[in-house]
Amino acid sequence: MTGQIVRPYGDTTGDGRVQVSFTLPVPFGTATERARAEGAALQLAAKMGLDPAMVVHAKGMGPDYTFFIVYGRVAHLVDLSQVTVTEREFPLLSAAEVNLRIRSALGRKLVVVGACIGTDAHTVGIDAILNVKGHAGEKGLEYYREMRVVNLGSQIAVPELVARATAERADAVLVSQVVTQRDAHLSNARQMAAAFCAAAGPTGHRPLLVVGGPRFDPAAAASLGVDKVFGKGTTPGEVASYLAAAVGRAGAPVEPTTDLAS
Amino acid sequence: MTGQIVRPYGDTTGDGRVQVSFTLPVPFGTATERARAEGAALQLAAKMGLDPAMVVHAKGMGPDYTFFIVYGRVAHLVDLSQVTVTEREFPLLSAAEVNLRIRSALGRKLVVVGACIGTDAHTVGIDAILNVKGHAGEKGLEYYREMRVVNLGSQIAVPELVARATAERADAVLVSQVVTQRDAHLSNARQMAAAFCAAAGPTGHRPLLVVGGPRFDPAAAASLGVDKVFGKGTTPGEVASYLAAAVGRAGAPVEPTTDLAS
Amino acid sequence: MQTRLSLDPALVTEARDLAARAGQPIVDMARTHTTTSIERAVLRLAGLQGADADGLPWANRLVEAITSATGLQHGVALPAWDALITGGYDGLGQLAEAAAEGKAAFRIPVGAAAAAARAAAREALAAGIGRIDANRVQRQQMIDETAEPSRPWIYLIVATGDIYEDIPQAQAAAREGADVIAVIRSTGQSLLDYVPEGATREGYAGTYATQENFRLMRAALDQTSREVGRYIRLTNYASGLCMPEIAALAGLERLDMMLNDCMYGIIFRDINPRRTFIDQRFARQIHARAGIIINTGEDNYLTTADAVDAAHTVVVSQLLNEFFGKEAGLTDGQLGLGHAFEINPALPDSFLLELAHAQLIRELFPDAPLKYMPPTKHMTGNVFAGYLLDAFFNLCGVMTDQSILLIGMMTEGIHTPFLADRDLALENVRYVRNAAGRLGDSFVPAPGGFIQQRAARVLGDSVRLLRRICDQGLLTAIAAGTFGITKRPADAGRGLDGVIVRASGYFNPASDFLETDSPVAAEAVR
Amino acid sequence: MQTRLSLDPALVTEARDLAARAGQPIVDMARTHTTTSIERAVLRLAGLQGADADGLPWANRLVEAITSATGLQHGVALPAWDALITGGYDGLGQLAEAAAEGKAAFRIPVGAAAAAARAAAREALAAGIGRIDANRVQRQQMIDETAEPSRPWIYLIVATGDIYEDIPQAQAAAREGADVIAVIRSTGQSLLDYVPEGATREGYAGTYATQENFRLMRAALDQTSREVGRYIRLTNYASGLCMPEIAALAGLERLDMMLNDCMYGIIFRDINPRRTFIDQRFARQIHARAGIIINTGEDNYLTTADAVDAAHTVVVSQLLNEFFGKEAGLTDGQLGLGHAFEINPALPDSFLLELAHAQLIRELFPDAPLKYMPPTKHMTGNVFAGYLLDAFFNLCGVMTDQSILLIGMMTEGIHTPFLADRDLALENVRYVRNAAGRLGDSFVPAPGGFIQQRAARVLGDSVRLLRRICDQGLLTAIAAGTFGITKRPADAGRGLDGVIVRASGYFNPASDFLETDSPVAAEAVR
Ligand code: B12
Ligand code: B12
Ligand SMILES: Cc1ncc(COP(=O)(O)O)c(C=O)c1O
Ligand SMILES: Cc1ncc(COP(=O)(O)O)c(C=O)c1O
Repeated sequence: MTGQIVRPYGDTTGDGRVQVSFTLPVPFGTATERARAEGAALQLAAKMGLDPAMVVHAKGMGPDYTFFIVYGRVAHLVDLSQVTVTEREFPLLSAAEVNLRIRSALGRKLVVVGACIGTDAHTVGIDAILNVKGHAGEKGLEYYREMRVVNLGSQIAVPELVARATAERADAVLVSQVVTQRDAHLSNARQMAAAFCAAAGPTGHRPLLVVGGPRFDPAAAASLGVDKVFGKGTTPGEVASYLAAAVGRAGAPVEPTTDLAS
Repeated sequence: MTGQIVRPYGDTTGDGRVQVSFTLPVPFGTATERARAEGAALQLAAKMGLDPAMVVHAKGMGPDYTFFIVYGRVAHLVDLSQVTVTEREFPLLSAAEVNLRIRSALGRKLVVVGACIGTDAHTVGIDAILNVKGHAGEKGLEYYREMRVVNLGSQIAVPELVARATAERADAVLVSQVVTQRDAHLSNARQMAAAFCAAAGPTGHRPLLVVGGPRFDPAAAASLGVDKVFGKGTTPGEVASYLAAAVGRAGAPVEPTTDLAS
Repeated sequence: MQTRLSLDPALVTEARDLAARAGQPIVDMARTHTTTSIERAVLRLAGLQGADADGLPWANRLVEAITSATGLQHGVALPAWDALITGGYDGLGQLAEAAAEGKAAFRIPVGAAAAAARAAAREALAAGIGRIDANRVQRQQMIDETAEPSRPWIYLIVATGDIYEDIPQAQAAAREGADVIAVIRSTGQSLLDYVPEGATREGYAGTYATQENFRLMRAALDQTSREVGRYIRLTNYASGLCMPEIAALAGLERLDMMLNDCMYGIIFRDINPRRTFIDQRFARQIHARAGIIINTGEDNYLTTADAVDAAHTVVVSQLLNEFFGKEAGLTDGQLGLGHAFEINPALPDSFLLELAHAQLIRELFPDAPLKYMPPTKHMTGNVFAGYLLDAFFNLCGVMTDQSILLIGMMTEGIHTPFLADRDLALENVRYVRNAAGRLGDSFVPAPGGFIQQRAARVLGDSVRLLRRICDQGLLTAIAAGTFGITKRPADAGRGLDGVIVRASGYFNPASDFLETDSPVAAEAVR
Repeated sequence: MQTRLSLDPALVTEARDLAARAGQPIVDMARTHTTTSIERAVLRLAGLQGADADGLPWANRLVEAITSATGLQHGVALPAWDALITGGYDGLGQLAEAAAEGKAAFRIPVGAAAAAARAAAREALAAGIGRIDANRVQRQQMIDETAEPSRPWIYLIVATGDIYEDIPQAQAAAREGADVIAVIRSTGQSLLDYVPEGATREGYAGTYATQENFRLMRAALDQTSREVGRYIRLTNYASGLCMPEIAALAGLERLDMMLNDCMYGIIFRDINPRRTFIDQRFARQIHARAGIIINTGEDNYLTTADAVDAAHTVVVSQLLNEFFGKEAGLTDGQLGLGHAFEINPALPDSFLLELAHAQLIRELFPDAPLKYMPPTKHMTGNVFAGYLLDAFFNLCGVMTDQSILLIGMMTEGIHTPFLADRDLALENVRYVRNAAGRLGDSFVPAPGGFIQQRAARVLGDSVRLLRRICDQGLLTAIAAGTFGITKRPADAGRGLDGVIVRASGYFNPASDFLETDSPVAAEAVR
């Protein structure tokens, strides 16, 4: 085993121990049902690669479901050399640097329009990025002298967002999505991207599209049709730096891009 | 999906949701390390069949390890028709029936020798089976008129156990193993079985060998070289019924067997 | 209830007086206005059900038609029943269909025609109110037949989006110990200006509140109540643009508790403040009649504001909710004032601070069935830490004699609850209640010590804030971001176009019954 | 420490007097006997290290040789140092090798030869005791250099079986907040009649206690102590057949606490009662000198007996441990009396019962650094339930001012701790300590209420049991299964053959130093 190949660690290097819990729609009443339920749990554990696997807890929940906790050893190897880390493709800048970069690239303020779209009313995340108060000790985008921030708030329908962004001549549109049940965040993001695409018309010119929320995969920008995705724990400084890099690279006006290595 | 094929259930039928936690020997310090660690966790989750998978919690533990909690969906199907339930291969009897069966089969008391072997000092489990006081509301084997129980207690070396079992003319030897680290319970059980085998000599006659403990797989008797394995939550009545069936079937003297369907 | 804080009674009295002063102008506004949803609720109470082919309810269609024909300033009842009588329609449904097709004629009747319309309307409404009264009686019968759960009631949420997944999950939860089931609503519903129809399976992070979903769930829980020998209460949300209608449906389908706050929609759904205040008064009158316990939403403030800094805003809002609630006819026993365990767990002495807050509210509202909400904001993906925090919430709840405990989920930071999350959550509260339920007997905060000091400080801050609100007016205070640090000007937000100043001849037969406590059903409010 | 129980002081005094009466015959026995392990400990304190090719320590070989040659009734020192002087060996190691080959001659010297042997032995022992004294000074220096952790100390177990896995796990735990690290021993070690040698990697469910393992771990923790700015204590087990030797090694390698009970080996390892009582007195004398805090093992009784039924047996055993400990020179500050949170969590009011027990013990032993053990018996495979129960243990610990909290693992019912289990366990206790550490200030059991009644009852039962023990004798009581419902007759169990009646000329230079508190090192016991 080289340093690049690792296994889960319980209390001894290489022991491969993992914990798993799940519910199966199987009854856990009679002795036979219990044996069958545990067997079913072990079958699933085996399919997940646990060998040996130990059902350490099983509990019937009502007549039809059973909850299991399983510990076991997986033989899977984790090859660290195969982990693709999407390195931040832009440098982290101070507020002064961000402002400077925007001014020299645009010669005017960068216009940012933010919103929670669809029926999502979770504004704490987008406010953390936009409001002066900020997040994790960093001031929000409103604090940046060279940005003009229009925070539309929550529950903004996509057509309304497109209209306002156009009216404000937005350089960047920042959209938050927190509710993820039934993948609402993904479909809303795609719908938003499509609407801006449609609104752009033949020139294809549209604002930079940025989405964020705690359950987004930052690597999903392309699949959502947006320029950049921010996940949990994002700080305003990161977003500002990204925007500065995006305008800095292309010069005004902002061109959508997904490759901003600088 | 028929009733025989099920998937894990989070909050919607068929959603396939499972929870997994594990530690990887990877650092979680710098931003790059964190991204790499989460990537490693997702790689493992993918190998376990989680797709999509979400790292909902990651925490560095010291400079070298990271703990992860992951939720995700597995596509694995659980085929209930493939679950092999080892049905109890003997009927559950009352104490009176057990006594009757022993008397008619042996015409004398059944001699049971019990012990915690090796360095294991966990006697609560074997005492629960043997002592009059019993377990889960059932009296222990000492309570059965037609059994003579010799409880050797804990930390009994295998040679000593063989010697005492021979001296007592044991019909059945009941061994408990609770400590499982480094599979101590398995190697001790095998060692015990081998010793009785060796002591049996050419006739091959040896007492019935029964092992028990919370982490044994009841299906493992053959692989351990014993006649019967009892797992967590065993009650004395089950053990007594098993013993009665074993002697009842073969008549005296007891013949080792692994097939007691009655 | 034990008193443990030695609160200054003069300050408590002053706080209540200030709340009444701050609230009175709002009550005056509510008495002189109506809304589209109030008028639709009148029609629903009179039995109008169903929707057009696009799913728009007949109640909406009829109110729209009357709005264009006569305006709503006299209420919907006068023109509607006048049209019914003069047009010879076979009931409100037929009238609504005709109106939707533009075939019905409406006017504001006068004289004998008006008297006839009023009488017919009263008769129709008496049937609806009668059904609410009958449900109230039936609830009591069910309780007598099964049993009243002991306090604190264990309150659990189901939120699959699909009523047919919700039902078995709710039943499972009840079997494992839940006393109250709340069916969370789909994210978008509060902004809909109509109530969807029928059984629904397509909500996001919650299930649509519809009359049929109410009925299905109540029936399922009646069955489970009998099975477990305990009356399982059903809760939904009288909130959003259709607050009065949902309140009416809740009364008609024997729901038992309703989330119903005087300001939640304003702050967290950007619904117009006037619209909300007017709607909530009517909704509460129905709840009062139906014997429904309302749950207020002060807990939510602590998800956007800090639970220590903003502790007094919770108290102020509760005093306002109490004032508005009582004015609308609710008894103390129906005031499920909300608060929450939301202090940052990393803060030193956070649990002591929580105890101080929870005990303060307990002592300020000794007879209210307080609803205590679990940690949400500081719940992360670490489900073990979450399970622990929920246990301390449960402990705080039992130590300070809270009445209704909403049970926290260890996966709060991740997803809407899985079946197993709920089961584990119930194991958690069962342990705490069983093992430490009587710890309160030994909970004696030191005189002048940390806990008493903190409670006194929050009460003092509350009085100071109330004084300020009295000076500037409640609507101004809301516009300034006093609650949940969210600014909501009086003339912004959704639904203002549905607010109508009542004309002098305004007639609302439902209100008449509700305001005067007329004897449609004789059963006394318990 | 607050008093909360209004215990009857006369009953408390009576309990202590009875414990002294019950213990005195045992002390008399210990003063008149020695054991093979005590004699080996003398050699180890004099610097004898190493083992033969089979791994049997030279200390064992030498004691065996002397036993066959002269018997041990005069102690090992007289014949050993006499042989050293007369045989011209270059130290004990050479002598042991010669003895093992049967080449050394031994006798009981008399007159001048005896005096010479005694003097030489004293000199050799002075060096060993001096090293213990120096370690004690060094411990204090380390504490001054880093810091004394605040109480309760967080005590964690590592148990991989491999010292090289144990070390990083211990360091990780310390970084996350552990104040005390205990390296659990391999299952078999207590039955070995010798102490293994060297660094070991092959233990089962624990790591062998060896001098080298002690040294490696103490060095690693010194490094971590400096890193975290807090002195991390190291604990091991002076228990089993080699109790006196392990105690000596602990003193020599600057361990800080030792599990050392007067009866644990008897009840849970089937070691002969006389052997254990004689060994423990010598071991405690060394601990006293070394400034080591002992941890007693009453918690274990509650794994075989019921925690409610047998609560008084814990108190009785603690009073006996206190008596024996003080007689051996330990101060109150070194008496880490053990008890545990083991009541069935399904029992109503189980947490209140736990509070009553924990508070009772706190008030009975106000100056002892009580060691409080987490739930083990009722921990199942449900790790969430386990995490919750551990939290309530932590809470009980802080509410009743326990001194040392052994941190429970959510996986207690499954396996020896994983790295992450320990980390999560530390998060648990950190939350409880930080959030509710001062809840004790508001913990005032009602006079005559449930908690006070329960405490009084347990104290009463303890006095009754002590009276019975005084009547029948402690050894008889043990034989009858009084502790841990396990019967251990005085003449059964392992190691009785290693018990020797002292002859009148018995000489033990270590005991001489220890009993008389001779001034090898002048530093005062703190
Ligand atoms: C606060 C809160 C609320 C508040 C919201 C108040 C407000 N004005 O925002 C209230 C109480 C109103 C509320 C209501 C509901 N909530 Co809510 N709520 C939460 C809670 C407790 C915290 C969310 C939060 O504020 N996090 C703090 C912020 C700072 O973090 P963040 O959002 O992740 O943002 C960061 C990053 O993600 C990123 N980011 C986020 N957005 C963006 C955008 C851009 C452009 C960028 C660059 C970055 C970025 O940067 C931020 C800073 O680092 C979570 C549970 C939890 N502990 O997470 C549930 C939760 C989000 N709510 C949930 C639900 C279901 C609801 C309801 C729908 C329930 C109902 N049916 O009634 C309602 C309705 C709301 C609606 N219509 O959307 C679910 C969502 C489940 C899911 N995964 O789908 C959660 C997870 C709770 C649960 N487990 O059920 N909620
Ligand atoms: C009680 C206990 C002790 C007591 C034992 C007292 C005694 N006289 O038995 C004391 C305190 C002495 C103790 C000590 C140690 N313990 Co211990 N102990 C436990 C504990 C808390 C409960 C075990 C128990 O009594 N269960 C109750 C009985 C009734 O259940 P059971 O054993 O499963 O038995 C049932 C079935 O399995 C079956 N069964 C069992 N045996 C047999 C035999 C037959 C023939 C049959 C038919 C059926 C049968 O029937 C029984 C009734 O249903 C567990 C943790 C836990 N919660 O499980 C740790 C645990 C077993 N101990 C453990 C360890 C490591 C130790 C030590 C080795 C630690 C150390 N290094 O010092 C020591 C040393 C003991 C030794 N040399 O073996 C580990 C084992 C880890 C592992 N999986 O390998 C555990 C799991 C704790 C942990 N997580 O670390 N322990
Ligand atoms: C008081 C109150 N009303 C209503 C709701 C539900 O919101 P909606 O009206 O969007 O369904 C909540 C959510 O928790 C609430 O606390
Ligand atoms: C007091 C006491 N001594 C010793 C031990 C350890 O046992 P052993 O001596 O077998 O290592 C324990 C185990 O928990 C204990 O509690």
